Amino acid sequence: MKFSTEMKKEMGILCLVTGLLMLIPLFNAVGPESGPLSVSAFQVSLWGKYLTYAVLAMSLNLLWGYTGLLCLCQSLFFALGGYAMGMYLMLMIGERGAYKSVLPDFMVFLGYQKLPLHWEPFYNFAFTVGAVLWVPGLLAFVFGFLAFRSRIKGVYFSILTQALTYAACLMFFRNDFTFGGNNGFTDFKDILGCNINSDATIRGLFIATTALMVCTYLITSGLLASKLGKVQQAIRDSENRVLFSGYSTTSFKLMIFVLSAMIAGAAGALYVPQVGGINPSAMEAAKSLEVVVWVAVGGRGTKWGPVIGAILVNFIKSYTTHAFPDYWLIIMGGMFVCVVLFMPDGIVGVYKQAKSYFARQRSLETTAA
Amino acid sequence: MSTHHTPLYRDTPLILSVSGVTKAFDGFKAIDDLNFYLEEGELRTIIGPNGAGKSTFMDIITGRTRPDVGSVTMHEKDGRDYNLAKLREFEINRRGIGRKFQTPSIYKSHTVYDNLILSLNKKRGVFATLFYRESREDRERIMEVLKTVRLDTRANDLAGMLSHGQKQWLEIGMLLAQDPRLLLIDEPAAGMSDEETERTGELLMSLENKHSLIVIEHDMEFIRQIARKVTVLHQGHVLKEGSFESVKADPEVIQVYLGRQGKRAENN
Amino acid sequence: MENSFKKILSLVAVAAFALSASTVRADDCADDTVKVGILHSLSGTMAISETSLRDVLLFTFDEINASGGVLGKMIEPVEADGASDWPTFAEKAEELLAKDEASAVFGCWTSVSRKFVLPVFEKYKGLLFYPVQYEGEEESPNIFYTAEAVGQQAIPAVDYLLEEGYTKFYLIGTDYVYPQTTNIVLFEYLLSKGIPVENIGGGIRYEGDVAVSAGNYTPFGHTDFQQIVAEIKDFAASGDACVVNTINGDANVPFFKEIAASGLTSDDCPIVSFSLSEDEFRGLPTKDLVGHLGCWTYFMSIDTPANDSFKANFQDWLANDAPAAVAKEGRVTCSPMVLSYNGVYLWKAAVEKAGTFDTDAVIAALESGISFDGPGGTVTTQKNHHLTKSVYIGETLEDGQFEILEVMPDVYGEPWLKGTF
Amino acid sequence: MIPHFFFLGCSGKSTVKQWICLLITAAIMTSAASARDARTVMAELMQAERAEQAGLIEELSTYGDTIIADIYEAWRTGGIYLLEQDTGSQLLQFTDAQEWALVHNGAVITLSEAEAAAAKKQRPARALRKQMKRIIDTLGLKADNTALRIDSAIKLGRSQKAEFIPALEARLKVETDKQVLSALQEALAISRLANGEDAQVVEAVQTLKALNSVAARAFLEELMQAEGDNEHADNSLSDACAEALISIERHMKQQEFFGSFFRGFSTGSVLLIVSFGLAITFGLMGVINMAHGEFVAIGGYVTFLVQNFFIQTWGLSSSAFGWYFIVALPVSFIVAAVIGLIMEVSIIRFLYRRPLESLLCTWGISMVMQQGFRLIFGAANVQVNNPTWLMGNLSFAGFQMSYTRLLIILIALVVVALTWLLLRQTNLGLHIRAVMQNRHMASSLGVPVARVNRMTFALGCGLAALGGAVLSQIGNVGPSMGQAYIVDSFMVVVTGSVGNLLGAGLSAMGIGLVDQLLQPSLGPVMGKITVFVVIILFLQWRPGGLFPTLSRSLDD
Repeated sequence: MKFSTEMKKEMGILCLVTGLLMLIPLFNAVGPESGPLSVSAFQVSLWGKYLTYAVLAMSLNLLWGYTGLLCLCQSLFFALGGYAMGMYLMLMIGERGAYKSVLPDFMVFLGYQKLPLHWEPFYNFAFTVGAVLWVPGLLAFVFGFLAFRSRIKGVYFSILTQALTYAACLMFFRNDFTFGGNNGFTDFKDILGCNINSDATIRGLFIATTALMVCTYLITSGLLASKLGKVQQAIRDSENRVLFSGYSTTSFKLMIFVLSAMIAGAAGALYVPQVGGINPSAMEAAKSLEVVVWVAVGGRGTKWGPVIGAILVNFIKSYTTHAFPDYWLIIMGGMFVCVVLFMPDGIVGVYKQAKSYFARQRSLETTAA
Repeated sequence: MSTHHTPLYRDTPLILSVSGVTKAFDGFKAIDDLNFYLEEGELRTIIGPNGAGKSTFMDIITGRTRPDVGSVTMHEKDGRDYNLAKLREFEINRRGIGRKFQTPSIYKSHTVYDNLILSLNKKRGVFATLFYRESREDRERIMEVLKTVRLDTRANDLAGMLSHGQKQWLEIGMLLAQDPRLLLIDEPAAGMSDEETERTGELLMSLENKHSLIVIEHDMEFIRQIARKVTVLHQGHVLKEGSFESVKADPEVIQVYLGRQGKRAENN
Repeated sequence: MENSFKKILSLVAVAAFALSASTVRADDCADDTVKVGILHSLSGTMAISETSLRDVLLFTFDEINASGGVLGKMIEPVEADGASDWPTFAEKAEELLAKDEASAVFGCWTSVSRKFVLPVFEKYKGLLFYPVQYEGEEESPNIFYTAEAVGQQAIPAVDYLLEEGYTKFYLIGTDYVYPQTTNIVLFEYLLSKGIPVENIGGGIRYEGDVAVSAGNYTPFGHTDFQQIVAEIKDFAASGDACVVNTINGDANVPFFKEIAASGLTSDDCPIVSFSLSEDEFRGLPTKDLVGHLGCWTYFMSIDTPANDSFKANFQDWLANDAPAAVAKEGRVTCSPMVLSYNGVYLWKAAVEKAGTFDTDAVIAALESGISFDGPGGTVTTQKNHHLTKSVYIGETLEDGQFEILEVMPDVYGEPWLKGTF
Repeated sequence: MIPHFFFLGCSGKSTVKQWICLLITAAIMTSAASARDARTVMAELMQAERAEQAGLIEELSTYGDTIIADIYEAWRTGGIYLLEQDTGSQLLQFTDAQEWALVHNGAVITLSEAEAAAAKKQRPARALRKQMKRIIDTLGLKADNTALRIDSAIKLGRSQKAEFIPALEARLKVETDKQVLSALQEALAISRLANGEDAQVVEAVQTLKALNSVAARAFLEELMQAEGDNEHADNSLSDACAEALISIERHMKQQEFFGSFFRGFSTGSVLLIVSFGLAITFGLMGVINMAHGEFVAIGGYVTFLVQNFFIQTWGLSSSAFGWYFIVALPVSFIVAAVIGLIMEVSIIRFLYRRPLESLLCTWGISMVMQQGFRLIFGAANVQVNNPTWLMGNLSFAGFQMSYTRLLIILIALVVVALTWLLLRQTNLGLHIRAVMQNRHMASSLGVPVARVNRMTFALGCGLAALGGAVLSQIGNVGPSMGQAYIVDSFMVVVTGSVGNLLGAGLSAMGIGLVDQLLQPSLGPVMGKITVFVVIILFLQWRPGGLFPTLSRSLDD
């Protein structure tokens, strides 16, 4: 059937993208020192950061694009994953902190005598990786169960998730919440015994992020190809119809919500070592909205749209904050307005738009002729 | 489940008993001490002026609203009874009650074919759905339904591209694909051309005896075409029940309808 | 299919464009210039405070260039917007060091932004000058703290209040590290000066027997101070009370408006603020603030020739040479601005002493003790990367200036104060 | 000035004795200086060395002349100048009438321009000011303004100086105003705690208990401590103190509770005013307006510009200045409405069928506007002064309500009432409601949909700016001032049910009340977190907000 050919094409694209991305660490490792083909460690970690954003956008797309749930707590899940990884990284600093204590600096500073109990397991990397997934997942499960069960929908769901994010953000800002307050976690030294600042580690993290992106892509397209994916999109179009067709939409939404939270958490966990720190502003309400903007710019409900949107927006932001520090907000803002006015389906939709435009032109010509 | 509301004259097997149901919204009684019984394989038409509580009645059967008082019982063929007032929408649907809404409610970004796949009477849990593989049987069943609703040529089109009437049919098709015991159909002829309306009538009549049906309708021509037994709802309770002709001649019913229509004519 | 093929093409195009654009290095430094980074927030919540520091830095570089540059090279400032976003700060710091190879970077305001860039500066062996009063408890080999440490601001201010006969202290701040640390240090200090615990208002939190937090804290950008002001009013009802205010930035406006509306005056209960300088007064109703206190290592009202010429030159630069994006009207000078200015001159002196732009040599020169006669008096670098400088205590006037009440010359900058009293 | 030996006799432990010594001192001073008048002493004080000042202050305290307050006020706010000439120096006061008057006798003189330029501004030292304040306070007892009299009485009492007791007693006899009377009683009682006979002290404690004096707490505690340390004394006094303290604390708790209610309403009103515009653009029209915060900021900036216009035209201290705020309200509404109109015509009208994209678009607009503010007005906050008539507060049943807050509550009520009238009683309102319910139906019934959309959006933007104008009185005016409220605003609109203005109003009040009632026990941070948790739980209970709209359509 035609599915297989389309599948092949898709896999081809995926391989090509992965291959292109792999060039970045490759050139960094063996490429020239200077010239257009040289890639510095800075660029590797920068692109690594973009990719974690891309994964975050994909996780939102799973919810918003395909299930129609505009979730404004994606940044919270991202940050929770980041915090879990951050806890491990903080413990790995050991006695190299400013106070030469086994406790993280901020704890010494706040007068802690010993490590709080919930920090202990984070000495273990495997536990950390687990926590990166289950902490956001559990939160999504509990919160989603309550919200979906009471039929909270549409904008009410969005605002509810925003309230959750805001409350969590305020909580993490508190100094006595044992997560470092406003200063958060910074100044990491090692990850799995490797110096976090060495080029090899940076390359490794980049490759891990690419792998996560590929995984997320495969999960997304796997879901979409299954009947579950169809149910998912059916929920977006007409949730009640799905309900009256005998599907428990609560379970479906819950499953997607938890999955999306776990993906966001994993992205956050890879983000933190590449950026070098995390603080509660990573879960501010505005950050979640930014993710929504990336998805919308790239193209909601398309497989590559969120990736393109996240990378493009962040790349332009990186570029303009340096090149036009006083005017970059105007440039970006103007860009968003233009996208909405002239590319209603996002960047990915431009091709379709162009095609239909030319088709119209052609049909006009033929009728004229 | 309790059966004490079941009437004593149960000679033909009943499929649905609604007894003593009341539902109020902010003090306004949309349904007021309603009693209603439906036989297996019956096609029942419900009429009534606006605000008579027709849609709320369907909401109560399908679990969209919960009654304040009273019971809604579904009788299985094996003699077991289920209190629908305790079940959630999708559970009620799984017991074999399908509902078509007033405005066509379909998945517009799926193809017509996929719309039906989603409606098939299969296991509908999360993981069953995730690992579902389409069988030949399923495909045949879908093609059969598509033929019944005359959409077989449009199987691969997006449902959003269909005309209004076709959407109504697709939704009926989706109901049929579920193979329900009881179908609730809310104004199927709304927005259809005369020809389409007539075909819809034929379709519904062909379902009689295989399924039980409750149809809400306003279009008197259409009702004349399909009606066997008609229930007239007024202010949340049953005003009259009987054949179309007897109901039509009933002075009370005329009063309820004409009283209103007369007023509306004046306003226009 | 065709569709997806085009998609990939566009993706590749975008990626290629992006990669090449980010890979292309800025033109290598011309021989006669030296690149210096400016890393402040020009957008987002911190732009309110940080933009002025960017402005004064641009002015300083122009001033130095006009007088012949550093070691014969002209300074070429490279600006980056941290956008009040800490990962962005880290990214921009790395960009300034890795891509632009800036010889020194001047920037950061919040502690968290400094914490985020610190590993970057240590990794690239860069040099950051940090100009804003902070909580201490840090001493990075790659950062010079021209800022006021707690001992150069909070302690002198409290000393002054004690001398004035105030016996009750209400501590209030925004919930983050600087206020928390300052207040806990002040708490220890006040106890050591014989102030009883019940005379320290705002609440004290104990972890076992150890006080870990003193004072009342609000979230960032808090807008509603009704409850807190009511509490302060009760606290001050029996007289001889004062307020030590470490509320950050913006939130001071609603705080002081609430104080003014409640009828509490500076004669009843003076408020000493550590985050309000002349620059912040531009956005505050200063007539409500008359008589409240401030403590900094520079005031615009300092009457010395050095300060007069600094102010005049700055205004002159604003009028004639400033870029379009710099606000020109109603500009004032304040301590963080002057500490930024001092930082640049200290760096210049160190470079000249070392005879090279090499960071290690410059740091060594700075550690050896370099003095600069700045607008706020002489500042001298210390081995611990802080500055010895004069501390001024002043009282707010209705025109948004400070009247200097007391000067404490040559106070040593000590970052590690916690637990020393 | 005070002969040192007077103090030698006062080294006894009893504080009462000390006060007697002081009284004697004061009496001697009075008789010695009777020939002088207040103006002369003030003039001397201004030029005195630090060591001499204390004596002069003591002397001043014996005069009851209100001229002291006038001159002192001028001195404090920079209206006193020193003119040094060869013939000797002169102290001059630059009066409100723009004339030069000699301080020591009040004679008006004319100065040449050169002389005026040479005159140097004088300001009192801080330590002096604290002492002067006390003197001014006694003068305040005779002021016409009751608030001043209360203020003065309390300050005199708090100083616990025996020399003020006669003044307070004298005033008590002639005072008619109830509030001032109780303030005088309170002041006397506090003074007597330190200066009275034992019986008087007990009586004072009783009085303070009956008055529920908050100011007396510390003095009572002090007294209790002193009594506790004194082993010979019986416990009756300290018991009385303890009882009084308990009573006062209880009273304070009650006050606190009522105060929280008032503060809750005022917080709620702020939320309401700020979010009402959003309730229209987002609630009624469905435009997810992320630029709402920037329209709030427009209101703030317009208020700033109007204020500057008033200052430039009439001056900061003129009576006309007080009116700027009243003028700023409609002006900010109109300016923002016009900008909103332009935005609607150029961008928003393309988005009605794509509500989610309105989020992205308005997000972009908000970024542009924010940076626009920075480029136009500078990144720093701008200064907006409250008009003088808004300063101060109203005492009601023991707790105080500031005029600003009362005005905000009033404006909130007016805004709600006007919007209600507009929507319910006018033709435009009818059209707005029709369009918001069903765009197509309204259009086919001949409602000019495009125009109604424009007007509605402009109305929403105008209301947002009105919120900004109000915020300028209690908060900062800067490029990101609206950002602080945007999350709260959406929360308010959604909790009150999208599209329901009454719901928005009630939810704003509810959120304000919950916030303020929780704050005293939980603190501001945990209080705010709890508010969010309450909202989450509330929406669990009512998934469609306060007043969910019932709809027949299956998918909405």
